Amino acid sequence: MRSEVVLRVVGKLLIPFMLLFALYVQFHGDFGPGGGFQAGVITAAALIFYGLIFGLPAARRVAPDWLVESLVALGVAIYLGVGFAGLALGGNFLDYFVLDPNPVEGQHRGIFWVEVGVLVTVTGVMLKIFYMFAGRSRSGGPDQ
Amino acid sequence: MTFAGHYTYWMTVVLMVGGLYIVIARGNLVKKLIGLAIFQTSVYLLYIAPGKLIGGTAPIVSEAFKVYSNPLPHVLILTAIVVGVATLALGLAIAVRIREAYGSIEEDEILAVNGSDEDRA
Amino acid sequence: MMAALTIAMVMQRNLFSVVVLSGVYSFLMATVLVALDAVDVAMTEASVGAGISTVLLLGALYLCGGEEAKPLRRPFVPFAVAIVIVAALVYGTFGLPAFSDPQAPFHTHVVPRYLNDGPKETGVPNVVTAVLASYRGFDTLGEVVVVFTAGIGVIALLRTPRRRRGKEKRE
Amino acid sequence: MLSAEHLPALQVAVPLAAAPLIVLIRRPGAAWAIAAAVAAFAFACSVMLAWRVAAEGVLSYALGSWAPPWGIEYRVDALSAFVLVLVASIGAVAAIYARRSIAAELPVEQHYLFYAMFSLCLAGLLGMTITGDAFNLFVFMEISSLSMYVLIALGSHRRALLAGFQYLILGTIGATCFVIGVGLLYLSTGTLNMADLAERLQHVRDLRPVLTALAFLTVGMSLKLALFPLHLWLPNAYTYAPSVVSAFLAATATKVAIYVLMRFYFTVFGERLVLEALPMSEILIALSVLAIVTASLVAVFQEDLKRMFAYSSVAQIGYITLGVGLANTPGLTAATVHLFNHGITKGAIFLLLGGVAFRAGRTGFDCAAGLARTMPFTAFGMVIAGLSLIGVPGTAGFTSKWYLVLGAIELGQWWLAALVVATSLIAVAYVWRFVEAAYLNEPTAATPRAGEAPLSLLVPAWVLVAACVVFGFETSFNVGGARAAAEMLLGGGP
Repeated sequence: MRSEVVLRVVGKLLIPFMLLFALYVQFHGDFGPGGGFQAGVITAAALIFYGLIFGLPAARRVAPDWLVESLVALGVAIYLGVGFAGLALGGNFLDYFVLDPNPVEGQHRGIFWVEVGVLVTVTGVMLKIFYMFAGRSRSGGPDQ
Repeated sequence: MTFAGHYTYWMTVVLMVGGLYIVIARGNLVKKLIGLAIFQTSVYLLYIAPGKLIGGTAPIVSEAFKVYSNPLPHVLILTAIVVGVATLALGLAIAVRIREAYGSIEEDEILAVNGSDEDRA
Repeated sequence: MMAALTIAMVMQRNLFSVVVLSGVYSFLMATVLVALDAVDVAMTEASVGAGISTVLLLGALYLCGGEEAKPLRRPFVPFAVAIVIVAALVYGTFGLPAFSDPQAPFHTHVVPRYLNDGPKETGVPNVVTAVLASYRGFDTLGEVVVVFTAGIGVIALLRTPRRRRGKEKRE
Repeated sequence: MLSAEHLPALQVAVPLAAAPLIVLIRRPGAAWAIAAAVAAFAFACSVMLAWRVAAEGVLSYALGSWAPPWGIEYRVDALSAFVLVLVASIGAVAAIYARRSIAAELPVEQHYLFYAMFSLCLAGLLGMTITGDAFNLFVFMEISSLSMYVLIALGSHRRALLAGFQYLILGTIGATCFVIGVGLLYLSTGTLNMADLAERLQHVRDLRPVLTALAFLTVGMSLKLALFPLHLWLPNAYTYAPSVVSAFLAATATKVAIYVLMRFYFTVFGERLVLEALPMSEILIALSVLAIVTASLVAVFQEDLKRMFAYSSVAQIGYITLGVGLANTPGLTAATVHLFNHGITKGAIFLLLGGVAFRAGRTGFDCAAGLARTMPFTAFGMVIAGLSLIGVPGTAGFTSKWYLVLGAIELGQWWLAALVVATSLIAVAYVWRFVEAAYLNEPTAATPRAGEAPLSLLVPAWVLVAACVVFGFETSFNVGGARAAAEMLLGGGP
C-alpha cells in the first residue's frame, strides 16, 4: 500500500480539504445541516484515510494514542463542563440562558461549546476504534 | 386509510423484519450484527417518514419557506444512529475477541467447543 | 429497492458481499432520508452507515474470516417470529395518521414551539441543531456518553495483553 | 452551588462526570477512589431525594430550564426515589468491594477502564430511573447496557465473551423494540414526556397503535428484565462476569428494567389500557408462574454456585412480575418490596461468592464442600441470605412473599397464594444443597484453604447480609416506601 505514489499524492492533497470541510460542517451547523457529530466523523475519516495510506505508525505519530484517549474523555468533560457551568451560574443543569447576560447569546454560546464537546469525543472515539481494530490485525490475529 | 397513506409504514415493517430475521436465523456473529444494524435502521424510517409534509422543506428556518417537516424525529434519530454505531463497534470488538478465543465466529461451533470443555477455568 | 437489497442480504452467505451490500443500503437509506427532508440525519447516516460501519465491518472481517459456513438452521422459528411481528406492526399502523397529514398529533403538539420560537429563543435557524443541542441537550449529552462508552469499551476489550490468552485457552 | 433543588441533576451528572475524569487520570488507585467516592455521593444524594420526596411529594426538574413537554424533565416520585436508593446503595457497596476483587480478577492496565465503565453503568441506571422522558430513558438505557456488555465480557473465562455477545444481541433487540414502542406512542400523541403522554393517551381515539406500542414495550423490557421465555442471556452473563459485576448486575440492572415496565404500565398507559384492552395481567401471571417453577427447578440441578443463584434470580424476577401482574395494592407493594429485598439478598450472595472466587479461583459446587470450616463467615452469610431468599420469617424475603400472598388472596386467587408458598420449598431445596455441602461435608481438594476472604470483601458483603435481616424486622423504609409507591401507581396519574 505504501508504494502507491498516486495515492500518497492525492491523499496529501485531499486530507487538508477534508479537515477544512469538517470545520465547515462543524461551524455551519447552526445554519445548514451538520454539527459536531458529523464533523467529528469527517475529521476521524480524514485521519483514518491518512492511516490507510501511510500506514498505522505514521498515523500514530500524527495522533498518538495517549492524545486520542484523552480526546475521548475531554469531549465528554467539555459537555459536562457546560452543564455544570449552568449550575454554577445559578441556573439548572445544562442551562444555557445564564451563560451570558443576553439569554439568546447565552444559548448560542452553550450550543457552540456543546458541539465542540461532541466533535472532540466523536473524533477521538472513531480514531481510537480504528486504531484498536487496525492494531489488532498488524499484530496478527490467529489464522490471518 | 389508503394504500399510499400507509405505504411507508409497511416498507418499514418489511425492512425491520428482514433485519430481525437475520439476527435470529443466522449463526454467524458478524452477520447477526449486520442484521441488528438493519433492524435499527428501519426504525429511523418509522420515526422520520411520518414527519414529512409534502410541500415542506428541511427544518432550517428562513424567510423563503412556510412549511417545514417535523424536526423532532430527526433529532431523536440522530441519537439513535449514534447509539447504533456504538453498539456495532462494541459487538464487533467482542466478535473479534471471540474469534481469537475460539477460532470461529459461528455460533454452533462455539457452543460445540463449550460443550467439550466442561472443566471450566 | 431497499427491500430487494435486504432480501439479497438475507440470502447472501459471503460476508464480504453482505458488508458491501449494507454499505449500499446505507446510501440508499440516506437518499430516502433526503427525500423526506431529514438532511441532517441523511448526512449522518451516509457518513456513519456507509463510512464508519463499513470500515469497521471490513476490519472485523479481516480479523474473523469472510465465509459464513453453515446454512440456515431451524428456519421455522425465526420465520414464525417474523410473521407475528409483521402482523402486530401492520395492525398498529392502521391506526396511525396517513402520510403527510398536517393535522396529525405529532405535527400539532410540542413541535410548533420549536419551529416558531426556536430560532428566536436560541438564535439558531437550523431547528434540528437547536433542538439537539438545547431543548433536548441532555439527550445529546447521553448520546456523547454512549459514544464514549463504546470507545472505552472497545479499548477495554481489545487492549488485552497477549499473555492473558494463555489463561483463557486453558481447557 | 450544591443547593438541594439541583439534587436530581447531580444524582446522574456526578457519576457521569466520574468516567471521563477516570480516563484522563488513568491511575488504578485514583480510579477506584473516584468511582467509590462518586458512588458514595450518589447514595447520599438518593437518600436525600427519597427524604425530600417523602416530605414534599413529586419533584420535577427541568434540564436546561426548558419547560417539560419541550425540554427533558427529571421526575422523582415515591417509586423512582425508592429504586434510586436501591441502585445507589448497591452501587456504593459494590464500588468499595471492587478494589480487591478486581485487583485479583483483571490485569492492572484494565483497572481504570473497569472503573470508568462501572461509573457509566451506575449513571445509566440512575438516569433510567430518574428521567421523566421516554426517549431519554432509551439513551440512558443504552449507556448502562453498553457498559454492562463490556463489564460482562471482561470476565476472565472466554465464555464471558460469548455471554457478553448474547446479552448484546438480545439487549439491543430489546432496546430497539423499546424504541419502536416509544415511536408509535410519539406518532399517536406527539409527545415524549411521560406525564404528558399519560395525559394525552386518554384522548387518543384509535387505540391500535397504542396497543402495538404496549406490546413492543413489553417485549423490549421483558428481554432486559429476563422474564421467563426471554431469560436466556441471564445465567451465562451472571456466571461468567467478574464477581463484583455479577452482584451489581443481579441487584440492579434487571430491577431497573422492571421499574421501567411498571412505570410504563401504570403511569403512562394507565390501568385502563393495560388491564382491560389486553389480557396483560393474565399473560404476566402465567409467565411469572412458569418462570418461578421452571427456573427454581433448574436451579436445583446446577453444578456451579453462581449459575445456581443466577437461575434462582430468574425465578425471583418471576415473583416480582407476578406482583406486577396482580395489579392491586398488595401485589404492587410486594413487587416493589421484592425489587428491593431481592436486590440486597442477591447482591449479598454474589458478593460472598466473589469471596469464594477470590480464594478458589472459581465457584463450582465442589468448592463449597466444608466451606463452613475454612471460610466460616462467608458460609454463615450465605445461609442468612439464603434464608432471606426462601422467605423465612424474620428476614427481608419474608415481607415480600407475605404481601404477594395477600395480593393473591385479595383477588381470590388461592392457588397463586399456595403456589408462592410451594415454590419457596424449591428454594429451600437449592439453598439446602449449599448448606449441606458447606456444613456437613468434609473439605475436599477443591475447597479453598487459604482462609477467610479478606476483610475488604467480607465487610461490604456483610453490610448487605445485615440489611437482609434488618429489613426483615424494621420494615418502615422498604414496605412503607413500596406501599407509597404502589398507591401512587394505582392512584392514577403520576
